[in-house]
Amino acid sequence: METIYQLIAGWFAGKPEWLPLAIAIAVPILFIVGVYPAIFAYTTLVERKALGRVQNRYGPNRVGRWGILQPLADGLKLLTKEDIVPRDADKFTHFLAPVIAVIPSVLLFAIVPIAPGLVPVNLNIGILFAFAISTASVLALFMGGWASRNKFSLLGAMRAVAQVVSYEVPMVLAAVAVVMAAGSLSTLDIVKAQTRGGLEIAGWFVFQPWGFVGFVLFAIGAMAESARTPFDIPEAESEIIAGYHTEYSGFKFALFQLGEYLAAIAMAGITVTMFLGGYLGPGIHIPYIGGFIAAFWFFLKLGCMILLNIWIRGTWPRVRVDQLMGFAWKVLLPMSILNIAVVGLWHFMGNKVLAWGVTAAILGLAFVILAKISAAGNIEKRTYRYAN
Amino acid sequence: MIQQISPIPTGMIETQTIEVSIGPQHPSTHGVFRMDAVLDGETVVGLKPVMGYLHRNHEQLAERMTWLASIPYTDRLDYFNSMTNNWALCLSVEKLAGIKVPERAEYIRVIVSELTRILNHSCVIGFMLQDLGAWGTPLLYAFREREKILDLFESLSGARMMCNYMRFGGVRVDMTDAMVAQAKDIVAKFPRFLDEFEQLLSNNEVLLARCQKVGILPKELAINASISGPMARASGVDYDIRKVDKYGVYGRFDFRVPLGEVGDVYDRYYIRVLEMRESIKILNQALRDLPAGAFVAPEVKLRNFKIPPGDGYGRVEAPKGELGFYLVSDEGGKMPYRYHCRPPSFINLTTLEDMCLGHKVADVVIILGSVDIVLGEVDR
Amino acid sequence: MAYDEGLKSELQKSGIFVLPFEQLYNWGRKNSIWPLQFGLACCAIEMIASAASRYDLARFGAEVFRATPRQADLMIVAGTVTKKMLPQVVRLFNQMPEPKYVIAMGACAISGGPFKDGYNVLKGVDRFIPVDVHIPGCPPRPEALIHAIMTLQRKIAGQTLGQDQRWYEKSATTEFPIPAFGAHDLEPPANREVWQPPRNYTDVTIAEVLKK
Amino acid sequence: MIEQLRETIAQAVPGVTLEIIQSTPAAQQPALLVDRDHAFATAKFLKENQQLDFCSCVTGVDYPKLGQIEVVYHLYSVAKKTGPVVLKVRAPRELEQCRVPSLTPLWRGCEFQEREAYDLFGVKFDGHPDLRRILMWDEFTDHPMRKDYVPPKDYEWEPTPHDDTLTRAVEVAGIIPPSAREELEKAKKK
Repeated sequence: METIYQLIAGWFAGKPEWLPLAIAIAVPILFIVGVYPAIFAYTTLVERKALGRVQNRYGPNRVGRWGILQPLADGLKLLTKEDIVPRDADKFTHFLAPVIAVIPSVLLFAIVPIAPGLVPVNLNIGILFAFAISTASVLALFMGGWASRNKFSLLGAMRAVAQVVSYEVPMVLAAVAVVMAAGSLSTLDIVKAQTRGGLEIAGWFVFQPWGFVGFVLFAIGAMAESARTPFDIPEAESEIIAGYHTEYSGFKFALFQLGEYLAAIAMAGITVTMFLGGYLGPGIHIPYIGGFIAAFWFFLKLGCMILLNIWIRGTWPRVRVDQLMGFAWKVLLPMSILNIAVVGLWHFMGNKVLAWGVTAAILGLAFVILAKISAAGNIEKRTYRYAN
Repeated sequence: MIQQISPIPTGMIETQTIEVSIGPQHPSTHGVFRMDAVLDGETVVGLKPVMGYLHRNHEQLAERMTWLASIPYTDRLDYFNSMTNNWALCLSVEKLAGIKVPERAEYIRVIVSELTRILNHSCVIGFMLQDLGAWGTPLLYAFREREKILDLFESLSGARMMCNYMRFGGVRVDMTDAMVAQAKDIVAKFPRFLDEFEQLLSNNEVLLARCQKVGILPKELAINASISGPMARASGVDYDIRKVDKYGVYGRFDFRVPLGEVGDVYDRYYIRVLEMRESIKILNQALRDLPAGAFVAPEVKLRNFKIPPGDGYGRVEAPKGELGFYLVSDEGGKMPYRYHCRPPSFINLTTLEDMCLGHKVADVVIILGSVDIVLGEVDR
Repeated sequence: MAYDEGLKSELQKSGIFVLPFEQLYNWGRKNSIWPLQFGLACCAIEMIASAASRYDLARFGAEVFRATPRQADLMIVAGTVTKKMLPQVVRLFNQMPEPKYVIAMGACAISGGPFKDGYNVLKGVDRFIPVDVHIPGCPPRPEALIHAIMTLQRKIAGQTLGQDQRWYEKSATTEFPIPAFGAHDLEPPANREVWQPPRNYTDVTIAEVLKK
Repeated sequence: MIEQLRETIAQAVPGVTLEIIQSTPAAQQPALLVDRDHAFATAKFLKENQQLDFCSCVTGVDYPKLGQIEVVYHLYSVAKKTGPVVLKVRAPRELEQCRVPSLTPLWRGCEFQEREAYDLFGVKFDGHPDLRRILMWDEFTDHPMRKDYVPPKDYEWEPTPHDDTLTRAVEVAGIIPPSAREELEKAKKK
């Protein structure tokens, strides 16, 4: 916002003072409202096609070339569907829930930088803002599930609350490690802190032992937070029909989907920002076109994260409620706390090569121990005998 | 003092159970099956199976038509495995009428039945993983393999699913050399698919954590509740009708019967994988030894077919368990006086409640998936 | 809803594409038919097979099998409808949002099929709910189901806004009466508003045919 | 073989009436007909002393000519891998008296099958833990597998292009739609 303001303030020298400000505010808003929903629409298409490829089939390809108009057709149809509100539902809450589901997801994009200096709002508490906002989405899930007066919806709502609240903790702690290393809560500063090395790659936090652990923790947390497979238990289709949005039809259902996907995309964006160097990449310092190259790198990384999401969805079974909670509290939480301590160690060790080895050893050992403890009671190797 | 501040007595928090009707339209009830579940939070504290939503009066219809006319109806019992269903009825009728089946027909029957078993088991595993939430990938892989087997069935009988292939005293049409080559090709390629399938799934942590020690069925209960098929063998019951009765020519083949130890969902999953490998062994032997000769007993007159008065029970090892037919013939002998089908998946549901109690809702669907029911057979 | 075809092609030549709202609406509906994940019997397996790799229903944008009727457009009645199941089928149909379509897949759904003589088998689902496309076969091959979906798409493309559509008549209710379980049969045994027996249906008996 | 078994049971269960019913000549599955009062004791003896631990198949058969309904149990032994031993129990056809002892306490596998026999034949099993209808709905009052059951008249015969084939089928194979059966008989009488 500031960058745009500075850029265009000069052009409007003689005009009223509010005009450049208004434009500077309007452009990011239009960008967020225009570009990210388009990404959502095509994510659904890419997801359907990618799942198709995983399953040896084509996926949508009849509407336009390569099925490129499929999301439009879906959107049009969902817009014109009848809107059903169950007779016993709490009508106001039922109406409000999908709206609330979308708002936090959209707000999340406000702090995701896409090019040097180009972030919709450069908040100096950016990361804090993101977590504060993203937790609000659970409210929508619960409202939707509660207002529907459906037992499956209610079960889904309960699961959603339990899951999102639990995964918030390791996720925030994983982010704390990054904040400690970068020394700032601002997303732009976090990206800047990863600037090192020739091709702008070596400094990414994901290449540090603690950063890698943080990345994995954060990615898992983000997946759970946005209820994606294998953590899609709030809407587990094979168990509780469609979970909290069982009773939603037409555009309200589309809004729920929009909120879910936007949250997943925004979380992917934040993951990219915090661990994968944001917009950093070769060639971002070239004059004039550097900004575009940076945006390209950012969206490329974002796309990779989304594809990773889809890939996992196509291949992994779903975990169970108690296992999900156990995993959050027994594995992720200790790991994330240890990770914070390790970042401190990293910070105070002068020799970075030695520090690399030591921290990697500590984290690896901790992971092995935790995996043993958490899995020992359950998983066993079996051999089978044959009848004589 | 410690006594007073120790955990809140359960009476203080008032909890309520909720009653949820899972089905008849539910993605993981494999058709129109219903479970009336009582839930305490996520935990199942009561569960009653309710069936009959696909009760198509197969038995009564069969009592109104000739013996032969019932064969196409048996296809629609367990609509995955029309071949073994046909065989069960033909075997029972042959037992009652004392018909001897030619060698070649017996071998062809073994070949198509074992192919059916492979088809059924791979699809069942696919469905089970679908219930686990694997978004269709294993299921669609299984269906890809199924199509290859169905191609063979189609060239053999003219229909994909409802083959209507067997006749009293043999099979309807002969298996040509080209079809034998096709079957050999399927059998040769199948182990690779199975390896791929296992690589993807058998050691997946989520699958192991979800399936192990869930829905345990003890051996004694399994026998007492008349559980049969892979489900009983997963509980360690050494009972395979192919070995016990040695019907057809099963006595000549070298194959083993895998047995589970624990009797949980994972065992039921893995026993099926192992059984598929044994089926491939049987198929290899049967295709190698397939003799020449008649494919149907020439002395059997299918037109105006009659059975002397009396009753009898015949059974085969269908992929889902013991499939039997209890037939009563009366004075005329042209039509069955009483025609009863002993469906394995119906009886395997007896212990569903015992297996599900105390588990979570998410486990109920995979336990049901591991029982392997087909509603056409449960309700007939 | 008349529009000038000549004017439309005239404008198209100069690079302006005009589309009646009706066509856009129908285009959206027909290309995004989400079926209800609802299998009754044997035909359901072929329904799954048609979504699997060899036949791939997804090409038509119709692979999104929704488990909840609220989000589905199309009900594929795949298999025998028994009298015990029928109230649930009608209820599910009522729960779907308009516009909604029904495909009766297989002989059983059309007429009772081979099980027509049975005491618990409904002789055709069109006795209770309106059916858009019938597919014969026992079971129909997956190609037949794909053809039915294409037929449905053609049917949707030919519909006009505001006329003859159930969901545009404000007075008409879209709730179909759910039959009750009776002591011997369903009550009533058919929904006469949806289904009328064909002419001479009841007064011709098999005895008369035999006399000929 | 079956004679031997009959002797053993007769010694172990005093007062039991046992009758041997032959199957078809080829099937070689003779059955033991037990009187209702001693059926449970006999079954218990068979389970405990003969190791018949697997009750495979339970079903009813309606004999309007005898005025009786028969319940047939097929017992196998998993431990000894032998069988089947066929146990038959008969009860009068009248709904009030149509009662036999339930064997569910011995073999749980009978649970659903006895419910099915109750649903379709109207046999009441004394001692069954949960005797409800299983296949038909609860409000249903008939027992459709009985030979004298009349199905509801919702089968409306449609004229079809292949009426000739149908006519031939009726004449040759005797396959008649149930609702048309009465009409056909009337027509024949005329």
